[in-house]
Amino acid sequence: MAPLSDDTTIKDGPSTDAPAALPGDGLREGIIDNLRSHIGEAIVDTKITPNDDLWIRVSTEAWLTAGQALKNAGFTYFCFLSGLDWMPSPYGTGEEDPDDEPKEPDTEIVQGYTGGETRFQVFARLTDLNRHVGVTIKADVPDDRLVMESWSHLFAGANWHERECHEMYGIGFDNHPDLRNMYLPGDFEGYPLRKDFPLLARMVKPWPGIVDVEPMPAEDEAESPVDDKGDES
Amino acid sequence: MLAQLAAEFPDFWPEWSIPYWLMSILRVVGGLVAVLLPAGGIVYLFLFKMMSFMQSRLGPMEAGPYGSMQLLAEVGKWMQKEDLAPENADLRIYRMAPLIVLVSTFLLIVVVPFGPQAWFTNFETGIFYALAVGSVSVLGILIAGWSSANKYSLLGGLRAGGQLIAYELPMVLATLGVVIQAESMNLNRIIEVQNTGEIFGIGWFGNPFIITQFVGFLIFMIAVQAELTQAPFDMPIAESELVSGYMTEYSGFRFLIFFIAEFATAGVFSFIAAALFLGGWGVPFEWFGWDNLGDVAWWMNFVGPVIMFTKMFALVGVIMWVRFSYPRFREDQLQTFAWKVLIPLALANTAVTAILKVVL
Amino acid sequence: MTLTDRQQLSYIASQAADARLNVELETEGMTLNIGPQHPATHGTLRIICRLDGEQVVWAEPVAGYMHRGYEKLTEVRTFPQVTTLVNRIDWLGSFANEVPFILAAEKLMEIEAPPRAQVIRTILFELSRIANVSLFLGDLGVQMGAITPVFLAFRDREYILNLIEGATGGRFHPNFDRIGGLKDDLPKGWIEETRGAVKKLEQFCDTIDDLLFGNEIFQSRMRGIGIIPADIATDYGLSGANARASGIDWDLRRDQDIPLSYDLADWKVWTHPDGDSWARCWIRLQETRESCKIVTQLLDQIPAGPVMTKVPRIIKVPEGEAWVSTENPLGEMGYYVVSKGGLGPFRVKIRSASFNNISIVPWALKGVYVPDVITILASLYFILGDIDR
Amino acid sequence: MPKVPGLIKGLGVTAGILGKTLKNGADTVQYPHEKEAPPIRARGVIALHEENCTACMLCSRSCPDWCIYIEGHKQLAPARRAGGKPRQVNHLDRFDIDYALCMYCGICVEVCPFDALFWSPEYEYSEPKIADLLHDKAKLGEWMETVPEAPELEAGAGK
Repeated sequence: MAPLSDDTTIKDGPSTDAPAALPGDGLREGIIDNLRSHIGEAIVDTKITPNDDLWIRVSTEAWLTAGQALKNAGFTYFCFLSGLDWMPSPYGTGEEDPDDEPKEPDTEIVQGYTGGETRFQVFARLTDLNRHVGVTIKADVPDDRLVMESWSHLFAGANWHERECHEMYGIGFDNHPDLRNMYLPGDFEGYPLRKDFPLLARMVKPWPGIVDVEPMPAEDEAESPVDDKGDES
Repeated sequence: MLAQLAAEFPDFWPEWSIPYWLMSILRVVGGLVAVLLPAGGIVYLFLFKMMSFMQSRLGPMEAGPYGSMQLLAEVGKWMQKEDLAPENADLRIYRMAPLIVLVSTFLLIVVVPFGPQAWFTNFETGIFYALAVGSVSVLGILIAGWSSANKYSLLGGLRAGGQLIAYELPMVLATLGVVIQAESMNLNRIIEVQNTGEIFGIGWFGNPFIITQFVGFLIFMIAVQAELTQAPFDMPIAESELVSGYMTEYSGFRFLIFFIAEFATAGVFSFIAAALFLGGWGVPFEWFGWDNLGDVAWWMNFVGPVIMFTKMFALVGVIMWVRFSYPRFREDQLQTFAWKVLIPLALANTAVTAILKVVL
Repeated sequence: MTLTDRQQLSYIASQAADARLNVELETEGMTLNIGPQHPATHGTLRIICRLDGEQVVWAEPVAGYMHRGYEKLTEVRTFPQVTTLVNRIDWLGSFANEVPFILAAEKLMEIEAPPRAQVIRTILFELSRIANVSLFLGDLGVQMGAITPVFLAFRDREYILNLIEGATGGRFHPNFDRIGGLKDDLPKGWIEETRGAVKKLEQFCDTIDDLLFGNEIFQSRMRGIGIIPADIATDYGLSGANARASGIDWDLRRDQDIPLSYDLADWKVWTHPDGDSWARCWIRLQETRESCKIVTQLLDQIPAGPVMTKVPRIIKVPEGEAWVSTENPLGEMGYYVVSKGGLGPFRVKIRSASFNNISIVPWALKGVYVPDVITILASLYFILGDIDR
Repeated sequence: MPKVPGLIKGLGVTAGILGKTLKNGADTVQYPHEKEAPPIRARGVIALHEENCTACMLCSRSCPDWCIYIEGHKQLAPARRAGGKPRQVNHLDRFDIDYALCMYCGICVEVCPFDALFWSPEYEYSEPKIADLLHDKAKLGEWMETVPEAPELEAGAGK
C-alpha cells in the first residue's frame, strides 16, 4: 500500500496573515432566522452581544431538533455540552467569620443570558468551521423530570459530555447509549456540581482567615484589627 | 630472563599438560568470565555510557570512578529485593524460566574458540550446535510468559516465540554461506580458513567472510538483533505497550538473571559473529608465516581472547547503537520482514555462494 | 466525502471486528486492561481493550482517576485565584490555560489588556506551546521504543522552561496572567535569551525530523494507522492538530477575533489530508516550527508601554456570560464563565481539548493491533489533567 | 543529491550527539556537586520579613488553599517620637505556611500591603515527612537572606 500522500513534507499548507472574514452580527441574525424557519416557535429567546457571540434558548422539547437543524445549517463542529444550576449556593465560599452575623442566604434563582424558567439548564456550543461562527444553545430542564433528549446520536462527541453532565448534575438523557459515571465511583451519592452539594474541603477545616489577633488585655475592643503601622512616614 | 623464558616456553608447550581437574576448573572459570565479563562490560560501556552520551548526559557517575561500579551496586540492589511471584503463577516453572534463559547462554559459549587451543570444547559441528542451543532461550521466555499468569507477559512470550523462531531461519541460512565457503562446521576451522584464505590472490588480509559474505553478515546481524530482542525488534519486551512483556512479573534476583542473560547473550552472539565473519581470534597467518592451525604460536592463546573481546565489543556497539536510535517495528511487520525479505535473501545468498563455490 | 483506499480498509477492519463480536465465537476473546498504571497512558488513563489475538475488537477509555473537580472549586474562589487552578489543567503548557480564562473575564469586564501585554501574552502562549509539543515529539519515540528523542526533548524543553521561569517565576505554573494585563514586565535580557532558545528549538525540530520522522520504521508504524476522516473528527469535536491532520482548516489563532497578537506575525496553518497517526504527529512538528517563527517575529514587535490597565484592587466581574476559547497546544481550550457580579465566578465550564480528543478512542481503536493502540493514543496526544480537569 | 535513507540519518544523529558529548561534555548538570542558579524571579519559597507584618490577615484570606495560619496579639510599642504616647501594635505570634498545601501561586506575596512577604529562589527545603513542611515564622525569616533584588526590566517597560 502506498502512503496516502507520497510527499512527507507537504509544503503548501494554506497561509493567512489575517483572520479570514470574521462573522458579523448580520450573520448571527441570519443564523437565528434560518433556525427559526426550521423549528419555528421553539426558539424561546436569543441574545447577541455585538460583534462577539450568539445565544439561543430553545424549548425543552425542541432540544434535539434544534441541534439537528443547526448541524444541517453548517454547525458541524461539536464543542461541548454541559449543565447549569442557577440556584445560588447555600454554603457560600466557606470564608465567613463565624463571629459575624450570618447572612440570609440568597435563594432567588436568576437565570443568565436568554433567561429561563427552571433551576437547571443544559447548554451546548456548536461551531461552523466554514463561517467561523459559534453559537451557544440553551434549553430548560423541567424541574419535575430532569431528562433531556440525547444528542449522542447527532454528535458522537456528545456522548461523553452527556455522561459528565448526568453525573455532575443528575440530568438524564433519553436514548443515550451508556449513561454511566465517568469520574465518580458507581455508587456515589449526590451530584457534585449542583449548588447544594457541599464542597467538603471547605467544610472540614476552619477558615484560617478568621481574625485571630488577641486584643490588649483590659482594653476596649472597638479598634480595628489592622494596625496603622504601615503608613509610617 | 623473561626473554629467555619466553624463548624456551614454546619448546615445552606441547608437553605442558594440565591435570583434568585443573582443566575443568579452568574451563568453568573461563566460561563464567566469558559470559559475565561481556555482560558487565556491555552494560557499563553501552547501556550506561554510550546511551547516555548519545542522549547528551553522563550516565551513572556516583558509584566508583565514572560510575564504573554502578552495575555492582545494581546487582546488590536486586539481590536484596523480595522474590515476588504472582498469586496465580505456576511457581515451579515460573522460578525456573530465568535459569533456562541463562543456561542457554552458557551452553552457547561452549563452542566459541578464543585461541588455537583456548576452547571449551572443539565440536566438529560447532556452528550447528550453537544454532541449536541458541533456541533454548525461547523455551525459557515462553515459560516465563506463560507461567507469569499475566496477560502482558503472555502476549510478550507469544511474540517472543514467534519472533525468535522466525529469525532462527535467516540466521541458519546466513551461516550456511559461511559453512559452504569454509567447508566445515567447526568454528576453529572456519577461523583458520578465514585467516589463511585469500581474495583474488591477495592473501595479505586473509579472507574474513564479512567481505565475501557481506549479505550473509548483514542478515546474520539483523537476525541476531531480533534474537536478542533489541530495538527495532524488541516487541516481546516493548516496555511502552507490554510493560516489559515476559519480564513484567519478575523482580529482584530473577530479573537480574534475565538482565544478565540479555546482555551476555548479546556478547556470545557477537563472539559467534566475530568467529564466523570477522576472522575470530586470529590474525592473518601470513603475517607470522604460519601455514595452518598447528603452526600458530602459543601466545595466540592469550592474544586471541583479547582480539575476540575487541571484535565482540565492536559488534555489540553496533547492535546497541541501532537499539538506541530506532523505534520498533510492529509484530506483523517483523514477521513480514523475516519471511518475505530476509529468508528469500538468505536463500539466494546461499545459492549464489554454492554456485560460485562449485564454479571457482 | 470520498474515502481513500486506506480509510476504506480501516473501516472494513473495524466492521469485521464488530461482526466478529456479534457472531458466536469459537474462541474466547481476552480483555486487556491498558492502564491505569501503564507506560503508554501518560498518567492514569485506563483503556479496556477486548482483544481477538492481538486485534482490538472493542476498546473503551476510562478517565477520572485524576479528577480534581476544578469546576466545583472555581465556585468558591475569586477570579484571581482561579488562575492558579487552571494552570494545572494542561500542566505542560500551563500559561496557555490561563489566557482564555483571563480573556473571558476581561470580556465580561469590557476591558482589554494594553498592546504590550498582548504581545507578551502571545509570546508566552507560543512558548508554552513549544514546551508542550516538544515533549510530545520526544515522547512519541518512547511510545515506539526509541529512547533517545525523549532525552533530547527534555533537554531542549528546559531552555523554554527557563525562559518561562525567568519571566514569570514559575516553571510549570506561571500564574502570570492578570485580568487587565500581566503581573509584571519582562526582566532585562529576556528577549535576547529567547532568541537563542528559539533557535535551539528549531534545531531540535530538525533533529527530531532526522532521527524520528525520517526513519522508515517510524513511517511504517504511523502511515495509514488510525485514520480519522474529517466528518468523524468534527462530530467528536476534535480540535487542534488532530483536526487539522484530518484536513480541517481550522485554527482559532487565525479564525477568530481575539485580543492576542497573532496578526502581527507571518505564519502558516498546516493541514494534512491523510488523517492518520503520521499526519497528526507531522502537523505538530510543523506547528512547533511555526511557533518558533511567531515568537521570533513578535520579539521584534513588542511595543513600549505598560503591561497592566487600570483595574480595581478588588476585582468584581459584572453580571453576564462569556465564552472564550483559544488554540491551546492540545486543541481548543475554552472557558464558559458565568458571573453574578461577585468576587468569584458563578459557574465555569472548562472545555478542555483532550476530553473531546480522547472520546474518539473507542471509534479509532476498533480493528487495530495492540502496538497500534499505543501509537494512536500517542498521536492523539492527551494530557490526563486536560481530560479529567 | 540522492536522499539519505532515514535509517542511516538516524544513526548519524545519535553518533553526532555522542561525539558532541565526548568533546564538549554533557548538557546535564551533576546536581549535588554543581548547581544551576534559578532565575531571580523564581518562585522557590516564601520568606517572611517579620518586622513588617502586622497580622492583618490579608494573605491568609486571599490564599486559595488556606495554607497560611496567623495568630497575633496586641501590645504596646514605644512611641515613635519622643514624648509621644505608646502605640498599640499587632504582635505576630504565629505565622505558618503549610508548604504541603501551598500551590506557589504568589497571591499572598502580591496582596501583602506592608512588604512582609517575598519570594526567594531557594528550593532545597524538602522534608522526609509531609507534616514537617509546615514552616514557622523563624524558618520563613531565615529565607529572607536569600531574597534577591527585583530584576531590571526590559526596555520599553512603561508605568
